[in-house]
Amino acid sequence: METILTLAGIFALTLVFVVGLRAAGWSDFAGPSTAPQQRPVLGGGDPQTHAWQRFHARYYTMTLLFVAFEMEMMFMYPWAVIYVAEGGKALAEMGMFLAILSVGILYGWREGIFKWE
Amino acid sequence: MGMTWITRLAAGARVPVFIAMGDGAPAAALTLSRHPGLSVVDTPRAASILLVAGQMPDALIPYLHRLHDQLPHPRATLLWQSPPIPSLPDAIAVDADDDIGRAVADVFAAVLEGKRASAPDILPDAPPSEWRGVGPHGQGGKGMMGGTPYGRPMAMTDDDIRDRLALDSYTAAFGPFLPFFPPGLVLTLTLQGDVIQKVVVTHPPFDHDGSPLATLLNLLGLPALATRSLGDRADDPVLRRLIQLSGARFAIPSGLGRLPDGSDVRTRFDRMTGAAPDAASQDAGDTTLEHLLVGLEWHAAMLVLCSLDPATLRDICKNSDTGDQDETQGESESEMHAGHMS
Amino acid sequence: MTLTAILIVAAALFGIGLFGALSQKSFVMLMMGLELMLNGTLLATVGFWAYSLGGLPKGQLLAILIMAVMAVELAIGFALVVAVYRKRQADVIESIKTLKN
Amino acid sequence: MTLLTVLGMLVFLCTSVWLAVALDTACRGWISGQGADRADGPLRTAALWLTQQRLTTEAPDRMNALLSIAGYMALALTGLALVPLGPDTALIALPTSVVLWGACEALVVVVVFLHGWSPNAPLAMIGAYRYVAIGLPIMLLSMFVLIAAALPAQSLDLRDIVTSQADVWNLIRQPLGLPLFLLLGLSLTLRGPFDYADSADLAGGTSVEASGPDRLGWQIARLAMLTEFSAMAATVFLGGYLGPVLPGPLWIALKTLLVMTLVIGLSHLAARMPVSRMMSLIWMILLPLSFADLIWAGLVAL
Amino acid sequence: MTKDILFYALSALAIWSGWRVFRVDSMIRATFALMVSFIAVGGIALLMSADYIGVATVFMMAVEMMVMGLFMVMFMMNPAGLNPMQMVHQYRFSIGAGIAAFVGLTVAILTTPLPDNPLPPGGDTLRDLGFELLGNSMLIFETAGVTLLATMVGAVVLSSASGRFGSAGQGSVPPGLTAGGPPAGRTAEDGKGHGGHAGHGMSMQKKPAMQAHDDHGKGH
Repeated sequence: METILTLAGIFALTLVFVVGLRAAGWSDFAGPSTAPQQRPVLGGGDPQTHAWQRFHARYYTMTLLFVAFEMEMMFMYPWAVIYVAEGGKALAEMGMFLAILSVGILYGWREGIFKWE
Repeated sequence: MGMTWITRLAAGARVPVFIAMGDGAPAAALTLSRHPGLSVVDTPRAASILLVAGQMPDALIPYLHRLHDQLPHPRATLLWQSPPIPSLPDAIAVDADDDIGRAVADVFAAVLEGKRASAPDILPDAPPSEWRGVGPHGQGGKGMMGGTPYGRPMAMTDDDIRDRLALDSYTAAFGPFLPFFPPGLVLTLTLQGDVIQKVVVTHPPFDHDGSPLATLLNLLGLPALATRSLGDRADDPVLRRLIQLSGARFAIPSGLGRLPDGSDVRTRFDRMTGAAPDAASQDAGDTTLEHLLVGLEWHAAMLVLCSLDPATLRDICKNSDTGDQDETQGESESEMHAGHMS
Repeated sequence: MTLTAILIVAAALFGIGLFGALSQKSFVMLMMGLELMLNGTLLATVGFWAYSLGGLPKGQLLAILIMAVMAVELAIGFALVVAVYRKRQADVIESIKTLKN
Repeated sequence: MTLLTVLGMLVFLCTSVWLAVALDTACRGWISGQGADRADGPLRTAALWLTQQRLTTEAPDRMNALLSIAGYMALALTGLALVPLGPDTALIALPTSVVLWGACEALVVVVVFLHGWSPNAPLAMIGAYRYVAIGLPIMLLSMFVLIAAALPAQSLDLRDIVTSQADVWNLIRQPLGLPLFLLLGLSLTLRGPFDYADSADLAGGTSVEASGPDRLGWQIARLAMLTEFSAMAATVFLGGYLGPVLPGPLWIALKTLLVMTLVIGLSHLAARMPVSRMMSLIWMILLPLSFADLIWAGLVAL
Repeated sequence: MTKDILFYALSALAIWSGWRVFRVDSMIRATFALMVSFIAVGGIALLMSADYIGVATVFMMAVEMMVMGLFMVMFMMNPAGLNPMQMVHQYRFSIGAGIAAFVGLTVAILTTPLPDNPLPPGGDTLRDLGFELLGNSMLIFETAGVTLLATMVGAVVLSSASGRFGSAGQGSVPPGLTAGGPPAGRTAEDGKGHGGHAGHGMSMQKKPAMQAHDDHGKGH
């Protein structure tokens, strides 16, 4: 409970701080941006379309692999706590688990998913 | 308006300067980042002073206007060794032999204290195209992708040369005032994600040497070494050692940007740092920018662009598609552009 | 804060998720609905674990498995979306129905 | 007591943000042979940003622009609140604080992405997407390294991890740990060879469009994150508040500054490679290294 | 008391942000609204002293929603919601189903006697979970590993551009709008013919597909 209150407090504090930076009125020029000021920075060039688009993230396959691989963390945290108590058995178990998942990474690498598609 | 404590404090800051390189810019413009009172910034959004160094050809004046308006207020423009530009009546002229640091600091203080009005916009305050129109929300067209919401159309799908997943493409003129672009060069690039799909040379680079090693080091994320490389010590052993240590050579993929003479970005980088003997001159052959850049990811493409020596780059640009060589494409390109702007 | 209140919140999340999953035409939005339904399930599981199973470790394991299901659903779902888009250049559900030809 | 701790931490945060800028400019000045800035330089630049106009772009996502800056800062503060200052003094005392810090790391990727997404500008977008490509896989390294640190402590509580280092620091126990962890730090704080979000080849990347107060907020958040990361590294690898003679909080402050200097120096001296190359490097070389680190730590702990 | 207030606040946040997922135009906002919903649920779990599950939910979901955001932006038209979005079908039916599910579940909850066996205070739930994983539920644990491996392989096979069966590009020719007609959505080449109206030509090309969406959208 204290954790949640602290976290909420921290977020509120930073939000107030950033809004305060913007609204403190220290600038004599705090007006809204004009249309030419709003143009995106391209070194003087002008774009034909909005930048928001169906953006081709070249590493999309990697992210899918990552989501599956990262799930293993959920099992690893509780494992870490009892590792010393369980000893060698725990090491073997987790070694096997990681070995299984590493096969997935190797497969992905062989298929070339860590390159820009 | 006036001097509050905060403006007084701000007036003592390093002056953030954005440099717009023109033709025949003074050699000192390249080493300005070594000036103790100035900080040369990457983006106009962070600058207070726009420094136009050298003469600006007419073709680049519209680009200069757009750049000028992108600076936040308070702002001012200095013309350094440049003939007056009629559309910039407020700009302050600085001669070749004046102390540029002094001149910039004076203008900066004057603007900040309110003694000098912040430079007004040049371009009219209107969205890039009319957009109150047909749609129920005034987006100017029917459907989800139609019209010109907020004054610009939305990107449309295009074929992808790399993995054939046809997503949206983004076309824009990049440069000439990007800090890592060779001075004067404007490229109309079509990007899909961060991969370049199409290159058109809209304006060739100036006949101007630039500082390719510093730019390359900056691109490799080594700004401090870049500044050091601009120093007056011709053969700096510490610099060479630090570059070696940084793994810059390893950071450049081998075989990137290969020219007919067999040199790639890595060997050209070696020549610049003095790790390899200087070749007499690069031979561009009939290489085009299309050959060099298309299919590359942004960072790699910029490394290729900045590794070329200026004369070679100009040759390559002459070989390349300049927008009007290919009649139909150039036309549709520019008309499409005009269509959106009108 | 009682088990009943927690379960009602979980039911609300499930209901919204069901609405989303049924109403959205886009495959990716449909997956959001599914995730929201699983979110409700997750909440209910943790609620049961804390209030009526006396902290049985299997309850926590079930919660982890729900998250694993989400991860698998997400990875395979999006891989399918990519595959379908390559074929059809569309991501709406109707286009999957005609994938056969 | 809690109030005192909070005030003390805020004072420390302000000081170390200042020191970070000073160290950064000094380092840059030293390497570039240009000389250092004046001591009040950072404050004056901050004042300048406050007096500048805050620009927005065409149709920006205003809500996310605000939330990304505040969120990045909040994550830094959260991490700092997790750091134990004494045997029983941590602002957030949670038995799973290592996992909570992992959540902060994951959310950093989200807020940096949002920072690049919200201005609706091409260079910022490329920066945002690049950061995701690196920020996601590099998180795995830190997870393995932190789990390896949790093994001898038999707990996911940072307080227990500190006490488990009474005899020997984790720096010695898992020699690969700190180097791998520092790489993550460079990525979290958007620095040096891992500066894929705000890099120079995008004219500033995600912050290319930030001006005035927003630029100030983002820079403060980055430096706060640097402080937070250094404090975390000091806690996990350098024994945290443990140390002779001096009081605990002073030890952690000193160790934090030490790690900070290391991170800043590293960021100026290592080159950045194209993002796809780095992605392969993380998955194929650094990740197996972190496996090796975990196995090493596991064998030592038995 | 504080705990109750926190619980209701977090519940309201979870439900509200869950609802926003389907009401906002921007895909990025929708994705991260869903993330907020997950974080709120994680917070509630933390209130119930599920220290591990609560925090781990935030951790996992932040990552998953980031990935989801990438794909949302990749594959949705108008990903930022610059034009208003409505891509729904069977709208009324879905609302009905959602409400019915909620009411049905609520009635079931209210009428069923729930066993009351609260978590014993002071237990180390994380250790319990660890022993469970390496003890009774070891099979589940290893099965999960194999399932995740299968997921990884499946995801790579389905989405990778260059598979063992040749380039996926061969399959990327879009279908015709009419049987045997020219491919749809190929705008780059087609657009040229329209000269000055190339920009609008593109939207014209897209129209048939969009019209279909609009027709369905009117149902709402």
